[in-house]
Amino acid sequence: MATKTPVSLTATPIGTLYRGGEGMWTWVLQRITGVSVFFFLFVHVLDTALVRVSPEAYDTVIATYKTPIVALLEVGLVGAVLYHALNGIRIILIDFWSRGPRVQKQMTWVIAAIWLVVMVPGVFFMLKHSVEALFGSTP
Amino acid sequence: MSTAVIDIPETVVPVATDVTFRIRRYRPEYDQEPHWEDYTVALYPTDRVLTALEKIKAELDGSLTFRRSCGHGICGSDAMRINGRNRLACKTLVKDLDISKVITVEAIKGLPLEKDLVVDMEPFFAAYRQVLPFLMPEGHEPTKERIQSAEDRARFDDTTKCILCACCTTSCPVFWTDEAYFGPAAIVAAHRFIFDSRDAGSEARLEVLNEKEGVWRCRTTFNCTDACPRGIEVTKAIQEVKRALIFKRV
Amino acid sequence: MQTHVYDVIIVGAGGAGMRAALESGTRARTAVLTKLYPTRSHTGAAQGGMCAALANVEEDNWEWHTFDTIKGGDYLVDQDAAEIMCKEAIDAVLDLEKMGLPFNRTPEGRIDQRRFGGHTRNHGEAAVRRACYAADRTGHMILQTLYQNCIKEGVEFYNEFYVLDVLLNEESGEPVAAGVVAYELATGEIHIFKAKSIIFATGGFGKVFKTTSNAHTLTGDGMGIIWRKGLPLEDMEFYQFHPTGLAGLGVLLTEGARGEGGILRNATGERFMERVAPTIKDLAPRDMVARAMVQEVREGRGAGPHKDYVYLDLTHLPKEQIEAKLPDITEFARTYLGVDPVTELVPVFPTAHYAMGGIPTDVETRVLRDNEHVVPGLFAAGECACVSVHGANRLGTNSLLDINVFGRRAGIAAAEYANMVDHVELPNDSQGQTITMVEMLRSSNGTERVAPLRKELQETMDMNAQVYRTEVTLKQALNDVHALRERYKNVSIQDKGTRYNTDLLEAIELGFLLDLAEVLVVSALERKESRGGHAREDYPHRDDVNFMRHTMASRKVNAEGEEFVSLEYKPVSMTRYEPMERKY
Amino acid sequence: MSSPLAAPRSQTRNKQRSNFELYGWLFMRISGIVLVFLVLGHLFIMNILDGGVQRINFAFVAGRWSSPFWQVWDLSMLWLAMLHGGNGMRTIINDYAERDQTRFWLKMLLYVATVFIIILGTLVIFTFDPSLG
Ligand SMILES: Cc1cc2nc3c(=O)[nH]c(=O)nc-3n(C[C@H](O)[C@H](O)[C@H](O)COP(=O)(O)OP(=O)(O)OC[C@H]3O[C@@H](n4cnc5c(N)ncnc54)[C@H](O)[C@@H]3O)c2cc1C
Ligand code: HEM
Ligand code: SF4
Ligand code: F3S
Ligand code: FES
Repeated sequence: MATKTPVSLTATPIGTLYRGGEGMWTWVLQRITGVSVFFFLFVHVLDTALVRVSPEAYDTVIATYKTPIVALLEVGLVGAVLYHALNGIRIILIDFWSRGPRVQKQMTWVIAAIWLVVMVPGVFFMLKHSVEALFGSTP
Repeated sequence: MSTAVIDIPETVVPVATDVTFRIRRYRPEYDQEPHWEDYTVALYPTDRVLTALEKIKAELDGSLTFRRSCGHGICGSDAMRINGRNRLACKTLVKDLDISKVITVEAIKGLPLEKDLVVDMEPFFAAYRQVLPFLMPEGHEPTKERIQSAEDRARFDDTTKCILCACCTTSCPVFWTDEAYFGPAAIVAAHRFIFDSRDAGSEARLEVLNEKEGVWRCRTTFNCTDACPRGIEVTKAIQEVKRALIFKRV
Repeated sequence: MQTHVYDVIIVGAGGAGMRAALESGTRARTAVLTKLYPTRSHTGAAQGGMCAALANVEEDNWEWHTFDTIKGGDYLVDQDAAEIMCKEAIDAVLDLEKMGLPFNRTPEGRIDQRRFGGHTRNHGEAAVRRACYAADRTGHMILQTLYQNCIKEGVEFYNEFYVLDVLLNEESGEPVAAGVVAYELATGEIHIFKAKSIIFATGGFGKVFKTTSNAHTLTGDGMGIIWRKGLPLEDMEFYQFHPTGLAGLGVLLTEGARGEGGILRNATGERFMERVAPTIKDLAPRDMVARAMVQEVREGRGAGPHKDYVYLDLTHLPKEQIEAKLPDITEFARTYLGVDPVTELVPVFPTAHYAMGGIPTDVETRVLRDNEHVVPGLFAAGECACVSVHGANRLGTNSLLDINVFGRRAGIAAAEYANMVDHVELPNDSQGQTITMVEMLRSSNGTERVAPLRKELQETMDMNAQVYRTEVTLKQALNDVHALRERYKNVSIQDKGTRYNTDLLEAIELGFLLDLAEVLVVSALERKESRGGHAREDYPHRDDVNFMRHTMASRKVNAEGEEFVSLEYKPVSMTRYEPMERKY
Repeated sequence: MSSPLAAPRSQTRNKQRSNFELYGWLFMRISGIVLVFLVLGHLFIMNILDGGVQRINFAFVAGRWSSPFWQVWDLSMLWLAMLHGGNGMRTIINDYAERDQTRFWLKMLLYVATVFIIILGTLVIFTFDPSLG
C-alpha cells in the first residue's frame, strides 16, 4: 500500500528537536547551571556588599535566606554548582586525557552517580537546619 | 581439501510491511513555510530509508527532492535528519527504526534550506577549503615515494575516512547558532594533514583554527561523533587539534 | 541564459576529470562542470587498489603488467595504449603519493602492494603483488586527494551543473568542438560554456542494469551526448560483471578480499574456482569468475532460500587482517546483510560494474569520429572513454590507473590544443535543442512515469543481457528497449518547478540510459563469439578470424527518418603480443 | 577558488593573529579546577557545617574576614568565579546573539556588570570594618 497524506494538525514549520546523546544534554545542563550560578553570584555579591552599609541591612537580607523557600532554592544552587563542577571535571578529562573522548558516556554516568551520592546526604543536612529552625530542634 | 566444513547460514524470507514517513517538505516556488507530509510505503526490513524515499518519489510524489548517488554510504550525498538524528538515508535500515511509529525525515540543520531535503552546501565546503586541506610538504620532491612508517600512517588514518557528508557539522549545536564556526568536518580535514608525518604546513592550518571561529568554539557535545556515518572519532580529533595548539603555543 | 568562456571545459569531476583539471588548470583557463559535488563522484566508491609495477614487495615490471592487461582483456586491448598505461602507471602512483595520498605502507615505509585478479608474475606464473592501496578505500582516497589538490591549485568548479549537450561546429565540413550546454540544478537555468577544448570524463552507465555496483547517478550522460551527435561509441557490448556484489543488492565487495586470501564457495562448501582456474583460482579475471559463479547457481549448487548466490569466505583470515585491510566492506556486509565476514560466509553474486567500451579515443585522448579522424578540441578520459586499454575485460585496479594516466594525458593534451587555436564560433541557436528537450519534459502531460520505465529497462537488461547472452535473450532485450523507447516519448514528470528539479533530470538521464542500452544490445547481437565480458552461449568460443576487431556503433537516420544503430568495425592495434588461449 | 556565480555566503574571516580564544579556553579549565575546591568548600562550610545558613549574620561575616586566610579564599573565589562565569557568558552571547549589534551591546553590558561586581566585591572584602557591628 502506498498513500500520501498532508499533515495539517501537526503542521509545525519548525523542525523536530535534535535527538542528541549524553554529550549534548550534559552540555545543555552545563550551560544552564553555569548561567544560573553566574546570576546567583551576581546577586550574592550585591547582598554581601550590604555589610559595608550597615550590620542591620545585612542581617535583614540574610534573614530572607533563612526562609524555607529560599532554603529550597539554596539546595537547587548547590545541586547546580555540584553538577557543573563534576561535569566540568569530565570536560577537562575529555580535553586532556587521551582516552577521555572514548569513555565520555561512561564518565557521564559516573558523575551522575557521584552527584546523587553527595546530594542525598547534602540535602538532608541543608534541610535539617531549616526544619529545625522552623519547628524547633526536637519535633 | 577444497571442501571446507562450513556452517551454511539459515535464511528467513522477509516480508514487506507498511511504513509511514513524515517528511518535512518545502518547495520554494509554492510554499511560504516548510510543512510536514505523511507517506506510507511497503518496505522490507532490510530496505534503506533511501529506498523508501526513492519509492515515494516513484509512486507517490515525483516532486520530492533529495540528493543521493552511491546508495551505500560512500559519497556523502544523502545526509538528513531521520527521527531527529543526522544519518545517511542509504545507511539507515528500516529494521533499525521503530516502524510502529511514524518516521520523521527532514533536512539537516544549520545550512540554508533550498528545497525539501536539499540544503545549500556551499558554506560547508567553504569552511573545508579554508583549513588548507592539502599536503604541504617541505624540501625537495623525492624521486620515489616519501617514506612513511606504518605507525606514522596509522596516526591519521581515522580522519582520512571522511566523506564530507556534513552529518557532523549540521549536528553541532554550536554550528546551528553560529554559522561562522568552521565546524567539525573542517577540523577533521585539518587533523588529517596536521598529523601526517609528510606534511610541514601545520603551522598555517593551526593558525586558521586558532581563530575565533576555530576549534575553541567546540563545546565537546559529541553530537558530531555520534552522527558520523564513517565512525570517525570526530571529537577526539578536535581535542587532538586543541592539544596540538596548546602545546605548540603555550 | 548565461554564456561563459573558457579555454578548457572538463565535464565530470571524478578521478579522470580532476586529474585532467590539475594539468590543464596550470596551463590554460579551465573550468570543471559536474553534476555532483566533486567528492560525490563514484570514483570514491572504488575500493581495492590501483596497479603499478613498483616492485616494492616483490619482483615485477611494467612489461608483465602490460601482458596481463592484454591477456585479461582477451586480446581486444589496443596494445600500444596498454603499454603506455602500464609504463606510466609507476609515475601515476608516485604522483598521487606526492600529492598526499595516504597509501598503506610496508614495514620499511614504502607503498604496500597486494594481489589482485589477473595480475601475475612473468606472464602468468603466479599471482603478483601489484595493487597499491589505501585499506579498501583506495578510490575514496584518490578522489579526496585529487579534490584537495584542485583546491590547492584553485581549480574552478561549477557544481551541480548537468551538461546536456556538446556544441560542435563545422570547419571545412568536419565537426569541431565549440562548447557545451549545461543545466544548473539549483535554478533551472541554461548556461552555455564556450571552450576551445572539451574533455568528457563523465564515468559509466551501470544504471542500465538492475543489480549494479554503480551509483544512481551513473547514467552515461557523456556517452549519450556524444551518441546523439552521431559520433561513434566503441565496444559497448563489453560490460563487466564483478563477481562479488552483495547478493540481491549489488553493493560491491572488492576483489582485494580475494587478494587478501578470500575464497569463493558454493552451497556445498566447495572451492569451485579450483576447477575453473587451477593456477590462480579465486584470483582469475572477473569475467571467468563471474561465469563460474553463474554456472554454480545454474547447476543447482547455489546457496540461500532461492539457491541464487554463492559465498565469499573470509572466516579463515585473522580478524586483525580483515579489520585493517578490509574495514569498509566488512561494514557493508554487516550493515546491509547483517552478516559478519569475520565469522560468517557472505552471500555474493555478480553485479554490473564497469563499461569497457565508451567514447573512442586515441592514446592522446582525442575523440575519434571514425577509425582515422579525430574531432578537434574534443577529448575523453576515464570510464566514459574507450582507449581501449581494457579490451573485452578490464583487470581489477586498472581503472583507477586508467583515470589517472589518461586523465593526466587529457588535461595536458586539451590545454596544449587550446593554447594553439582560437575559439570556434558557437553554432546557431546553440541552446535550442536542450531547451526544447527540457521544456518538452516539463510541460508534457504524458501518461508514462520515469520510475517504472527505468525499472523495466533494468529488469530486462538483467534478465537478457547480463553475464550470459544468447541471440534469443538479446533479441528479447532489444524488443523491450524499443518498446520502452516508444513509451518514453510519452513520459511526463510531476515536478514542474525550476529549482532543484531532480524529477526532470531523472527523466533526462533515463533517455540516455535507453539510448545506451540499445547500443549495448545491438552491438552484442552482432558479436557472434564469446570474448572477455561478452559471453554468448550460442557462440561459446572466441573467434579471432571474424571478431578480432572493435565495434564502432553510431546513430544513423534512414530514408524514412527513423533512427537506427549502425555498426562498423575498427582493427585492434597489436604490437608484441600474439593472441593465445586464456588459461589461468 | 569557487565558481564566479556561486560564493554567495562565503565569509571573509578577519585574520588577526591572537591567542585570545586559546587563553580563554585554558583559563576556563584552570579556574574550573581551582574553583572546585574554593566553591565546593565554601558551599559546604556555609550550607552544611554546623547550622548552615541559619547561623550566618553580620557577626559571622565579621569573624571570618578578620582572618586573612578567609579573605584570600573569598577574594580568589570572587575573581575566578566572575571571570570564569563572565567568559562563559561571553561564549553564550556569541552563540545566541544573531545580529552583530545585539552581540556587541550584550557583551558590553556583560563586561561592565562583571567589572562592577569584581570591584565591588574586592572593595567589600578589603575595606570591611568589623567594628561597625
Ligand atoms: C564499487 C566500485 C569499486 C571499484 N573498485 C575499483 C578498484 O578497486 N580499482 C579500480 O581500478 N577501479 C575500480 N572501480 C572502477 C573505477 O572506480 C571507475 O571506473 C572510475 O572511478 C571511473 O572514474 P571516472 O572519473 O571516469 O568517473 P566518475 O568517478 O564516475 O565521475 C563521473 C563524473 O562525471 C560527472 N558527470 C556525469 N554526468 C555528467 C553530466 N551530464 N554533466 C556534468 N557532469 C557529469 C559526475 O558528476 C562525476 O563527477 C570500481 C568501481 C565501482 C563502482
Ligand atoms: C566549581 C567549579 C567549576 C568548574 C570545574 C567549572 C568548569 C567549567 C568548564 C570546564 C566549563 C566549560 C568551558 C568550555 O566548554 O569551554 C565551564 C563553563 C561555564 N562555567 Fe564553570 N566551572 C565551575 C564553576 C563555575 C561558576 C562558579 C560559574 C558561575 C559564576 C560558572 C559559570 C560557567 C559558565 C557561564 C560557563 C559557560 C557554559 C557554556 O559555555 O556552555 N562555572 N565551567
Ligand atoms: S567527519 Fe564524518 S560526519 Fe563529518 S563530514 Fe566527515 S564523514 Fe561526514
Ligand atoms: S558537535 Fe560540535 S561542539 Fe564540538 S564535539 Fe562536535 S564540534
Ligand atoms: S547515497 Fe552516497 S552516501 Fe548515501
